[in-house]
Amino acid sequence: GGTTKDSVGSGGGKAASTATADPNAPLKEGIKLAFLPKQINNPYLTLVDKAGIAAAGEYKGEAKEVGPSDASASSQVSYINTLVQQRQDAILISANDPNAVCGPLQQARRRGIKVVAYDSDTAPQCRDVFINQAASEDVGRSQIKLLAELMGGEGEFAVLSATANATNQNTWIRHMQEELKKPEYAKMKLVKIVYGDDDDQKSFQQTQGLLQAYPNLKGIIAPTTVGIAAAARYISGSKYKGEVVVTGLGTPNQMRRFVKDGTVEKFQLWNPDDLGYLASYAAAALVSGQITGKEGEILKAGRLGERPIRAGGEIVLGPPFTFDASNIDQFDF
Amino acid sequence: MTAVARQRPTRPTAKTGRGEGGLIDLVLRFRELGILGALIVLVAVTTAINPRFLSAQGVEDIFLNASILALLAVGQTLVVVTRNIDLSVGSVVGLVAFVVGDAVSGTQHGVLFAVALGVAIGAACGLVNGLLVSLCGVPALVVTLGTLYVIQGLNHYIAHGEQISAAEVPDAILKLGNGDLAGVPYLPLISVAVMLAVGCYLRSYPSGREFYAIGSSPEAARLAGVPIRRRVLTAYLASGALAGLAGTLWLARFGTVVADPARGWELDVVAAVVVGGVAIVGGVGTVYGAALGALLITTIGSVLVVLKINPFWQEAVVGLLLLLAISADRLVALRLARVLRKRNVRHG
Amino acid sequence: MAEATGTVRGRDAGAGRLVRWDVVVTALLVAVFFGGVGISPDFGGTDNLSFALGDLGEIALIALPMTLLVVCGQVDLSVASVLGLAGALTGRLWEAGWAFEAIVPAVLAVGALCGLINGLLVTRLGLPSLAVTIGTLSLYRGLAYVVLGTEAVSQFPARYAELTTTAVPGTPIPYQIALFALLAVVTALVLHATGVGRAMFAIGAQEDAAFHAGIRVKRIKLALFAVSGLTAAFAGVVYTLRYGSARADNGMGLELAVIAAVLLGGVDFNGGKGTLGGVISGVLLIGLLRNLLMLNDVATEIQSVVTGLLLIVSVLTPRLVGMARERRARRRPAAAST
Amino acid sequence: MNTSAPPTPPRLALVNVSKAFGAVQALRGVTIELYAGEVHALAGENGAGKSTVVKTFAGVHRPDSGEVRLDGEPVVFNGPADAQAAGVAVIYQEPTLFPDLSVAENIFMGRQPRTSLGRIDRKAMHAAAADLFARLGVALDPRQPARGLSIADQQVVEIAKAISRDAKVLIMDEPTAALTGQEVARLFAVTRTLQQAGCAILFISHRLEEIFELCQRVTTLRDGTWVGTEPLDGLTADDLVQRMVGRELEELYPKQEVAPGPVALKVSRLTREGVFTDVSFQVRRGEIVALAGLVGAGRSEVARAIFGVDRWDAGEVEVDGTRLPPASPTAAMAAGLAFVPEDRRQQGLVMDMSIERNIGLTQLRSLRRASGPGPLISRRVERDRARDWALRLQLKFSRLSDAVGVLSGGNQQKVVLAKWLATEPSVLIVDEPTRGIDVGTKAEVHRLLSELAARNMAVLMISSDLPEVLGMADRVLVMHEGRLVAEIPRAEATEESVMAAATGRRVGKEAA
Ligand SMILES: Nc1ncnc2c1ncn2[C@@H]1O[C@H](COP(=O)(O)OP(=O)(O)OP(=O)(O)O)[C@@H](O)[C@H]1O
Ligand SMILES: Nc1ncnc2c1ncn2[C@@H]1O[C@H](COP(=O)(O)OP(=O)(O)OP(=O)(O)O)[C@@H](O)[C@H]1O
Ligand SMILES: [Mg+2]
Ligand SMILES: [Mg+2]
Repeated sequence: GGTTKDSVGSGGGKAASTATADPNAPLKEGIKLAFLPKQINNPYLTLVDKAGIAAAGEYKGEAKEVGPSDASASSQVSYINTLVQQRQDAILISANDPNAVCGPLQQARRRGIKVVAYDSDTAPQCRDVFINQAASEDVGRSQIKLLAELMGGEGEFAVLSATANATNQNTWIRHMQEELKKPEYAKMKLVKIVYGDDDDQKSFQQTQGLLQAYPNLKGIIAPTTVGIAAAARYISGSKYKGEVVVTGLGTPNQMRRFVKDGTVEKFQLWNPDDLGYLASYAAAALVSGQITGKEGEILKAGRLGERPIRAGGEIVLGPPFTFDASNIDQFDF
Repeated sequence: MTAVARQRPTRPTAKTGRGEGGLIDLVLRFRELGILGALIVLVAVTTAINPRFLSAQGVEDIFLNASILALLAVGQTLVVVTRNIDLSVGSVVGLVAFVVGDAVSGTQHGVLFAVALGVAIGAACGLVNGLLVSLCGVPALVVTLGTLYVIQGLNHYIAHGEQISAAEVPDAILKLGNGDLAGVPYLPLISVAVMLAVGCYLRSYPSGREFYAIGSSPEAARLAGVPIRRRVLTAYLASGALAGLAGTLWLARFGTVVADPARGWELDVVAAVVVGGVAIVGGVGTVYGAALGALLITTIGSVLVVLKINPFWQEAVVGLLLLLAISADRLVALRLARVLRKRNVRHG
Repeated sequence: MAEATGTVRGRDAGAGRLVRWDVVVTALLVAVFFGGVGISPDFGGTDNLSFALGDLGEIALIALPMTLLVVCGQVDLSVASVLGLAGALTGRLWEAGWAFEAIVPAVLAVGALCGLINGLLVTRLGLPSLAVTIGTLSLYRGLAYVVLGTEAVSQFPARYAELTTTAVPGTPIPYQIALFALLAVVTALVLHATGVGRAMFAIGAQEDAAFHAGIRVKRIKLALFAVSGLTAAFAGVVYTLRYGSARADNGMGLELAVIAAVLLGGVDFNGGKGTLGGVISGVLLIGLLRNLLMLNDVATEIQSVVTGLLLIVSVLTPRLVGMARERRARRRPAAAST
Repeated sequence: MNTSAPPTPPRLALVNVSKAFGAVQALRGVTIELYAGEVHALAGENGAGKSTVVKTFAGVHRPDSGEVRLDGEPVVFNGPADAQAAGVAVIYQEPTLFPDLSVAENIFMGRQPRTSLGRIDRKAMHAAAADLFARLGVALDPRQPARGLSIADQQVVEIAKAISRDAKVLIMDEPTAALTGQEVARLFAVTRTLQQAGCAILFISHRLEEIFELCQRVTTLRDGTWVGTEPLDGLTADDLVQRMVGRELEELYPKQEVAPGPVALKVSRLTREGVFTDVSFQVRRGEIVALAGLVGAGRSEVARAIFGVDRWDAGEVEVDGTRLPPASPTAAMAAGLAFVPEDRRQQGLVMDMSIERNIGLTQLRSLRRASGPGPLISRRVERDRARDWALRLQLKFSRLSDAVGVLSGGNQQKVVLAKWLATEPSVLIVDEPTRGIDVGTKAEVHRLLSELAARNMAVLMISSDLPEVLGMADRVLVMHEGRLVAEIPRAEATEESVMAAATGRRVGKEAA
């Protein structure tokens, strides 16, 4: 992974970085931490959180998952407030909106609660560290590379995104557009970005509409697990199968059928278990004083080994992994 | 006699004229024609701009998309006609899609099992609504908003972050959602069959007319000895059962189901019914209109994508077209009423 | 709604005299409050109450004009979309460098205009408000996306933002709730003690009769829709400041929460019946109960079930008590005669 | 015939029935027996309990004590369906139609003729409805929706519905209140046919001559108690009134002679296309002007347009010299106009609202002013004013906070009058002011109208009750098919002259 200039801003005022880290401090026992996903019934985030809760068992912490049933920032705020009242030691959040959750998170930090963002970042000044599943730039650029490879380097394509406001989606799309400026992609054209709102049915319908509106469409990138499944399902049952390339970010269980029937050749993702595991350890390390979130500190993350804290308090899990017919059966999530 | 003897001037009834009058009567009697007209205009304009819209695949897609909404609209019509409302249908669809999906995942259960299970769950939800509304006489809107929340919660509780994935759903069931009979997909076939059956029942059977009687005037219905409770209960049962069927079809069509997939659909269904000319105050409207309303709303959604309307504008345009549809319908009605009144002068 | 039947609901009124819906809800509210303090020590704390109340601000504010509308037999489902549009506009104008003091009146004017459009469609064309506002629900939310797209604007002036996140000094009452309390008193007086209030009940119960009594039915409805839009826009500004983030999807789905609160408060959706006190109890009950459940780690799905059951129970209780009493009343004279 | 009852048990009977609504004791130990082949009258003042008797027969109410007997056997009707199954057909006092359904469907709801497949045979149904209308001598289209029917036509549909049942017992609660002439005659003819066929019939009317014409025996109620049952032979109208009211009655049409003052209401060339054309007239202060005509002649429509509830297409209306804007009841009221509409259930009253609120609804502004400074209305002021008017009109009620819907029909009418008189108008338009009002109250209303006119109010009265028109009016305006065809001064107004004009044979002085 390269540098991640987008997600960092200027680094700004970091509230909690006055303390100094003691890399050798032992992990405390009985740490109370809470995972706050975008919404509780997001299957992907459920996997992440489960792994995180399991990891807490390794260092004898008490972890739980709470969260709203709708992916809105306002419901997350209510939960943050409640977690503060419950005096948790750390809050791990996948933010629905980088700024809307900021105020309450800062209040939490003022009361000594550590905040770890994972999956979807908050504004940098509102959390101690951000566990990035893959550097955003990597995701954006590698998706274009993958698509170029599958489309043979030329033709029209479209992006099927989640909600129009999703921070990570928009960042990835921006990096895709930058990557496209390179001369080797001169014959590829991004004709349209549509939003399926992470709603299976809507994504399905959007795919359908795209194919009617753009007769020459040769490819679709859906950098969201809901979107890619819906797009693949539509294509697999229509006459466009084999003509239109679908790729993006998806989970192997969802995509297995489409990889096997040839609708989708390759797609990417990272391991959600590792993401949860890493976040959980980061929270514990923060609470125990092993790290403070400053650039250059090293997080010791159990079985995942050591990860450096990059600029802006970011910890990167690793580059996205590409799934295809040859390896998909080795995964079950 | 004390009273003034009165003779009734022979009134020009709405049936007198043919020609112009005949057309007016036709439009007045079959309000569904207006929606059909709007639909035809919409499709014609879109096709003129993008001929692929009317390709076999395009038409098939629209009908497939509209089927489930139409099914729900048919059920909702039964309820709305009795001056009630069922806001819980969206959550019932979600619950059924998930629970049935869960039950058939990894098994070799057939279509019959899935449909029976789905309809049973839906009917059970409808029964609860119906009993509360008809037996206890509590306001339908409050009850069904309440059951919406309850069923939604149940659905999330059962799902608990899991999802049903298409890979595990038996092929037989997926075929129901994506297969076809002589080129016509099953889904619209099912919806049309249900619509015709319910439409015929409501129009041509005495007990069917009683649904309209109840909605038109509950007080009069009571005095006329109409079994109000039984009919209202039936309406909710039917709406629930159809929502259950729709839930099963959802599973069959999409394969992948997360918790509460049809969240927010209650408003779409009500919109379809209202656009279809079913009076929200009861007593008026047909299932054909409601189904057409569902088709219109779905078509608007597809048209916008096909016409490459900026996605940011899409939702706004959907709303605008909805308003246009109901306003136009209303303006035509007002105009016709004026024409009819003035026509009295010429005849009288 | 549009048409009253003139059905005599006299007997219901008789049965309900002692067990009124809004009284049931108020009693539940008191029970939940003291029960909550008993169960969980944090619940009654100043901080927590302040959060819980502050969280309710927008719903509470919008519930006021919504109560009046529902009493008139109307409903405005577009409020959450107007709230979103107001937020989006606030964000767009702030980004464009407008002074915040200029943004607020502009946004409020747009909100009132949105309400006016609802009102005109309802009064001029005689369309059912449920249908109209389902349409504008899409329209206004769509416009919010048109205005702000995918952006999220933040960094609003702290001076104003603080007003929405802090409490009136010395109390656990956030400023927006203090404002709500003030407006609630005014609204209650208007509804229950002025001529316009009387007119609203008449419109809701039997619009034709109200019209024949010389009441300006259309004007009142139109004004109420405009006020509803205005209030929703104001709530949109509060929402934006409170979360420090202007987004097109702000407050998605809030309309059902508002309606639930109003219905829970005992306002008859057919119009012509209800009290503002009941609605205030309803709003507080939903908010405090949710907070209590959250504090005790009750899962969201259960919270949703509880909200639903609460709605059902609150309408069922007076009804069942009434039915039981009726049955008893029928048995008594019969027994006496034998 | 003498008082001894026929030997067979009565078809349907109430024995010692009591019924209370909350604090109101509507019936106290009432016994009434309906025999086959007899038309039985039920008489009593407004609120005496007649409709309660009807509803008890119909299975709508269950007696608190006492019992209902069918052919001598006690029965319990658990709702209207039971009573219908037992062969009881009922015409309720207030028409209860399904506005969205066709007239034919209204008549045959639940008993539609069917084809062999069990489907509704619409053709047969419409034919049967047309048949019924022919029997009743009215020209209604069976296909037409019930919405928009005049009160009279609604009543006709109700009658058709009841007689189509071939019932063993027919109960009619003021079926003629909105009817006159031809329709009443036809109704009576049909009733007699049913009677001869062995039907037991209960008939209620406030028009005593109808009772004498049609019925054989009469039961009188006073305040929910049974006063007596006796044959009508040998009874005089005064006797009947004496039993109902418990006192002698004053003069029925207490017309006071007044010298007409300045013009208060001036209507010029008023036209609403398709409804009425070119209507011009004036009403002076102190005058009572009646507007007469046949059903559908457009009288109510003219009144509605003047008051502004309907829009007019041409012409103008002046009240005390001020021109009224079109279609604004509020402006009309501000100019001093008051309008008692024909349909009190839909237009006159808010049924679910309390008596006091209904009375106050027309004077919200003056109530506010009377409540002292500030925008609030004092409940005490509101209640005092309501009580004042309730007493002046001798309203029968238990609490002012009760919903008007629970009042008897006549008492509801009084509330409508109270609500408008309380506005102290200079011009009062009353549409069928005494429909469904008992003789005692009718005299009361007439005295009131007279008094108001004497106190310089201009009154425009629409009435289908010809004696009322002749007794009360200073001038009679007659409408025919949407046009004003005659203006007949009091001296020349007779049954013949008014009828002649109303049917289009112009006898009276031509209108301008
Ligand atoms: N549903 C009800 N609830 C309460 N009181 C009622 C109800 N129905 C009737 N009453 C009361 O019972 C009494 C008898 O009313 P009823 O309608 O039987 O009178 P009526 O003789 O038919 O009068 P009218 O000639 O005016 O029609 C009245 O005092 C009335 O207010
Ligand atoms: N030509 C017509 N065709 C259909 N309906 C008509 C016609 N003329 C009048 N009506 C209806 O008949 C009803 C009676 O009309 P209107 O009120 O003008 O008559 P009226 O003289 O006041 O008689 P009423 O004694 O019924 O009050 C009205 O509701 C009107 O809609
Ligand atoms: Mg009566
Ligand atoms: Mg009339």
